[in-house]
Amino acid sequence: MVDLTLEIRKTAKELLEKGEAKVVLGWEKGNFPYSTTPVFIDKPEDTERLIWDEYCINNLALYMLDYKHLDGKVGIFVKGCDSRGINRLVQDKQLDREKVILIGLSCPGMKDEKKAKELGPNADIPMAQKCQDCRYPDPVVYDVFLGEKQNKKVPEKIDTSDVEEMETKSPDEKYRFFTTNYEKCLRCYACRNVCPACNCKECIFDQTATGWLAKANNVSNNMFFALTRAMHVGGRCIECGECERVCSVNIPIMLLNKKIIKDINFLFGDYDAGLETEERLPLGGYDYTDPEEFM
Amino acid sequence: MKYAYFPGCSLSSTGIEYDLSTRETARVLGIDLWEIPEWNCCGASSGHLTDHLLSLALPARNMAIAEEAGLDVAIPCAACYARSKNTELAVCNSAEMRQEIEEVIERKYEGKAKARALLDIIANDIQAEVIKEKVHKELKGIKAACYYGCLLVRPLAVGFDDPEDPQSMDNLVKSLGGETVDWAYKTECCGASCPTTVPETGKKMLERIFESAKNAGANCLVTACPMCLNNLDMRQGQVEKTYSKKYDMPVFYFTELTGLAFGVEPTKLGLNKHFVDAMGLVNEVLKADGRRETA
Amino acid sequence: MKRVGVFICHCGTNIGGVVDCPKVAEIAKDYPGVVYSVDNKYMCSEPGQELIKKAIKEQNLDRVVVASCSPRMHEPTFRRCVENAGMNAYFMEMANIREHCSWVHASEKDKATEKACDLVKMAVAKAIMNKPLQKATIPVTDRALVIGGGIAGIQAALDLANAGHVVDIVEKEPSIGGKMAQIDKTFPTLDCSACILTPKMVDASSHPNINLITYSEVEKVEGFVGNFDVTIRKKARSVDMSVCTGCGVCMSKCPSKVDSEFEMLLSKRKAIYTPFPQAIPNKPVIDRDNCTYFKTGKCGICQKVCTLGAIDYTQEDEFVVTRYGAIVISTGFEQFDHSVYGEYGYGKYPDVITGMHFERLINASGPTMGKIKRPSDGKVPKNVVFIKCVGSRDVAKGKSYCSKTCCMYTAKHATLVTEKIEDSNVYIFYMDVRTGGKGYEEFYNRTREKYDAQYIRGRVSKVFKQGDKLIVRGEDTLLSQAVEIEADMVVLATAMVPQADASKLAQKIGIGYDKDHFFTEAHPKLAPVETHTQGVYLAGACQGPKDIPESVAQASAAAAKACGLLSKSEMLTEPIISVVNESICVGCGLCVPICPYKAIDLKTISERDHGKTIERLVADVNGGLCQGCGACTVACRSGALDLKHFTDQQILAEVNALCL
Amino acid sequence: MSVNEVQQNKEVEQNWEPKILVFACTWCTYAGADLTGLSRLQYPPNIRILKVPCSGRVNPQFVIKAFQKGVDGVLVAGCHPGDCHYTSGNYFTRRRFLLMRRLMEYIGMEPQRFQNRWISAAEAPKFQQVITEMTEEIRTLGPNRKLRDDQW
Repeated sequence: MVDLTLEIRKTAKELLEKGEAKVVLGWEKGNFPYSTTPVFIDKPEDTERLIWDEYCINNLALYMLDYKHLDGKVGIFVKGCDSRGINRLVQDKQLDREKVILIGLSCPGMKDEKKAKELGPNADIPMAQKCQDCRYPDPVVYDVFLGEKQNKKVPEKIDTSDVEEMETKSPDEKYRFFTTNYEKCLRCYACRNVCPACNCKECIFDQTATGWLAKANNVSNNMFFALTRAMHVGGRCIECGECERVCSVNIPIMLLNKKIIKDINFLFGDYDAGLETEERLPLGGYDYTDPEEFM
Repeated sequence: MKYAYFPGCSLSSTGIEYDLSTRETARVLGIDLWEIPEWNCCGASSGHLTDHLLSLALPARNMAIAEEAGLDVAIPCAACYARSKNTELAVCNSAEMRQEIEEVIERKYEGKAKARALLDIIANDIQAEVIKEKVHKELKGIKAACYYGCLLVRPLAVGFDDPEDPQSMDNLVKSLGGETVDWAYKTECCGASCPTTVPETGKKMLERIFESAKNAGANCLVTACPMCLNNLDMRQGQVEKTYSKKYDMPVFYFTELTGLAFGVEPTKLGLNKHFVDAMGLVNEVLKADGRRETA
Repeated sequence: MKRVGVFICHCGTNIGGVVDCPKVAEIAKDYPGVVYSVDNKYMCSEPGQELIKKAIKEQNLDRVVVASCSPRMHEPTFRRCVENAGMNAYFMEMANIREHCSWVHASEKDKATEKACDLVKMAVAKAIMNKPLQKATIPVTDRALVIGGGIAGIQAALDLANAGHVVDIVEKEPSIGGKMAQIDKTFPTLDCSACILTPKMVDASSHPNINLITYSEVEKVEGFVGNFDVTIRKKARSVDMSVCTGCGVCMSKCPSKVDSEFEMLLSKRKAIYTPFPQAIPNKPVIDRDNCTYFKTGKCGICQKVCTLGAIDYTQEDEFVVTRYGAIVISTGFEQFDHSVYGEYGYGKYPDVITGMHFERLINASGPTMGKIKRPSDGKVPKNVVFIKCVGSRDVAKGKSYCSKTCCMYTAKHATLVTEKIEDSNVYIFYMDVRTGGKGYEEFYNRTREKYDAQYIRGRVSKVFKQGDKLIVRGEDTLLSQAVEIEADMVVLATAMVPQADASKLAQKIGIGYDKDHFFTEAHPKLAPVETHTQGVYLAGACQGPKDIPESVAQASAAAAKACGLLSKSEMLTEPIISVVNESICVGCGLCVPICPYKAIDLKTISERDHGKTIERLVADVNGGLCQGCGACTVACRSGALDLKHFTDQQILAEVNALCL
Repeated sequence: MSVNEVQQNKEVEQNWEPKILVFACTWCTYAGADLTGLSRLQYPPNIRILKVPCSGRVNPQFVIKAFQKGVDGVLVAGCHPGDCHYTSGNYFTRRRFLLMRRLMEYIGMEPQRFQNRWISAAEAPKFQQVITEMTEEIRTLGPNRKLRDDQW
């Protein structure tokens, strides 16, 4: 893995010193060798804390929501998936493209931190599943680019083998699989809080007076939460897999999101979220020639 | 091209010439006819007058044997074709009827083996060029009134040609070099059993057919149904006596004409077995300058 | 908690015969919020409504639930009723326990009663969540559009124009007049069709308030009642209407001849033509498909001979967008394509023709100058056979309905044949003779007795040629014997069907149509000329088979309805529209492209946020444009957009009530 | 909260009757249901019709909420594409519910329990047929336990 840490620090320092950016957003080492945490640097001397290693897996895009009304620019380091997250926020009018300086980094694929925790520091840690399937290692949008682009040979279509495998199961088996998983859900909403597609001002799950989602933490309401969020991010999910990564009870959330992506591709034509910011979202429009199954 | 062959009772008795000419025509055209072993009577009109299930089960057994051999069934006689087609449609359209029938005939019949009228196969499946190319002796002098009768093209689900103005037999005769006339009684009933049971009505119906064919300038009638041929051929003399008219119109099976045109020896086709002497017209055709001598 | 009054209607025995209304009223008492529950024989009657008003006052009710028939029928009635008692009209909710319950579960009384209770429970739950709504006002443009320039369109336009409103008539053909212009005489008075039509056409063309837009079609219709923005495609006529005086020199000189559609292809017209002599506007049109100039680039004679230089080959289709307050649709009918009836030999035998062909043959300005001649050899026919119900009343191959007018115009044809051809014989095969208008039965009797037309009750099985005669074989069911007639000419009375593109036009305007593509009226008995789309009215055969008197009556009715709308410069609109909760809206803008009426756009608002004044985008719904479909509310993930009277919470309340 | 009993008890409780919620758009399906009544075409009394202005108003979340509340089947019915009174409402319905049906089937909900059909105001016989068929299908499936919120 090319060591760009020095370059990152230099670039961040320049931005802050020249005052081009009020704050720079990157990664710094966490308490364990396999963990990194996002860091907000607003003083040039603190740029030393920035690092670039195989564990910079966090998607930084969503933190931009906190800076919506900052009068000044924000520098942010973006991998492939992060850049798609930025496009999503711009498309949803939650981020003004001019107020952010994107520093692109080609991503070699990050390690699986959970496996690292299990196998201990010196074992051979496998790459995270989502990075193995990654189709956009190079950022799709950036202002500055550090290092070279890999132009790696990437799979043409999203891998939905796990979804297809699940589809073959009987209704009761599928139901048991999802309810046993979502029975564990604590409704901590970490998955929602990290997701670049979930950028509402006040999420319906927080508006308890509406009667949509009851407070009770049982399977039925957890499933309501899971299915509703899956439909809400339908056509918006950039397959960054952060929801699954941050889930404290390891629920395979991407199985739901990938199912919807697979169906959107099948029903309305291939669509990758976050590649541009002008086109209409799949669920934001319709086509006369959509498949007809309700006659 | 291989078909299961269902001759039916008429073709083994009064309509023997239809069977002879069919086998000869098939031989020339390279159609392999595999006679259904121990085929049973299709029940014809007496079948469906007594009991609906009986009328469906009788042909079903023949169709089941054909289906086991994986063959569609070529059926010369219009009545047998109509009964078999009804069975096939009944089986395809309703699962309970199929189950009832299978119980009676103690065999499986899913409706995959299709009932095909022999005229449909020869006139429509086989291209006109193939027929023309096989013609050894053009039917010069034949001015045929093609008579389809009431069963072959009706009802719409069973018929394979336009119920009001069928053309398949006309086209076939034309490709054999003969001429056909446009007349109004193509699909009017020949009286079926009336000429025997209610002679004054039956004879009136026959007289109208002969009259119309005569007016249209035809010198012979061509049909694809043994019952029609019987009435038109056997009773022509009685009708002439009753209405003191002179028609002297030979009645052929269309397979006799194909056989003749393909150069098969007339007696092998049974052309000498007609009540109204057909040999006169046949010899006229043979004498006329044929197109080319082939083996 | 809101005080809810429940009123269960027996509707005579319609509901009471199946649903145990007193029991439902009893059970409804312990639904949450219900303080008063009673059943009554006829809720919608005067005493019934008095009962509601009295209860509102005495029990000081906040909400009213009426369990009776379909809200599509009496919602306005009960809304007015509660309004008169001082309650907001939208606090009234209905439960449909007739069409959706008693009428469809007649044999399962207790299950129907149980279902009625559930439906009442749902209505109560929703009523409790209902909010007070006031109708808003929107502007009404004082201009009407009439689509279709037949007798119905002309009559509607004249009535509207005489009431002082500006009217545009859009007509697909080069001239107005429609089917009536092709007809010779009209029943039952046998007065000449053109004589009663052309004066009206002239009135329409000379009326200051009426603009004729002929040889044009409606391309697109946007907007809504009072504000229809209609795009009209004015097809290129290749003739400058302002210059042309209609002298007709170009028509006489034009070399290429074409079968005239107006004359039912029985005679020819030129490539540059007016459909018929009395055409209005009496200015020709170039049929570009058959004009040699447009096909090969040669010719151009019409341009040379035109002294005024009115011919302009370079004309293009022109699109005009105008705003209208009301639309009257009078697109009329077409003849049923009866080629499915091979047995009648139509198309094979030239002497088998339809009623409209016959009209052109007997018409003085027709191809045979009014003499009835056989299209095949021009001879005058002696035996003429008429076959009725060709396509009508035939579920198997044709239309299931009766076309209403054929009995009368066939009787008229029979009379005219007997009048025009001495010692001619007329045979009419019929199933029934339907003479439902004024003077119709007497006309039919005269045809039979004075003009001794032979009415044979039975169907025709086959028509075939023998020599130069046509043998018509049928059955006389009264004598129960087969019948054979040697005819010289056979006339088929074909069914009336709507225009081929009727369903497309309906979709453009947003109105319903039935399985035969006739436009659907708001209510078959109580609102025959209105449609479910406010501001769109129907007149004439486009709504269903009818004859001239009925079409004219409907035209005036539609005009009256439109006048009612156009007489006011403003009108009240349904307050069921979307509304944005700006505190929740994040301004993502996904709802904007959803709205078919473009009623939503984003606006910037400024607000205090942590001590700073910031500006941000929020969605903004234009109440005038929004028609209340609610598609945007589902697209809004955070639920900032909600549809009044069908809010998320109201619907959720109904769902919850159904199951607890 | 222990894992609540998810295995469906196949033997049907004796007096269980399927309860089906139908979202019907006012202009077409609701009017079609009215016409079914007008023509006295009988059908099983298991459905409860909830009127919405347009099928485009039906939020997939209502469907999940209905199953939570113990409904045995949900039908979302509206105008045929092209006939919508609001021109495009049902096109959105089609997109949303093409996805939603597959998602519900994916998490184990039997497809017959959640159906979508276009039924116009003139198609009374079709309304009767769809309701009768759906009721029978759900009767054979038995009561719905899935997604059910057993708190109440």
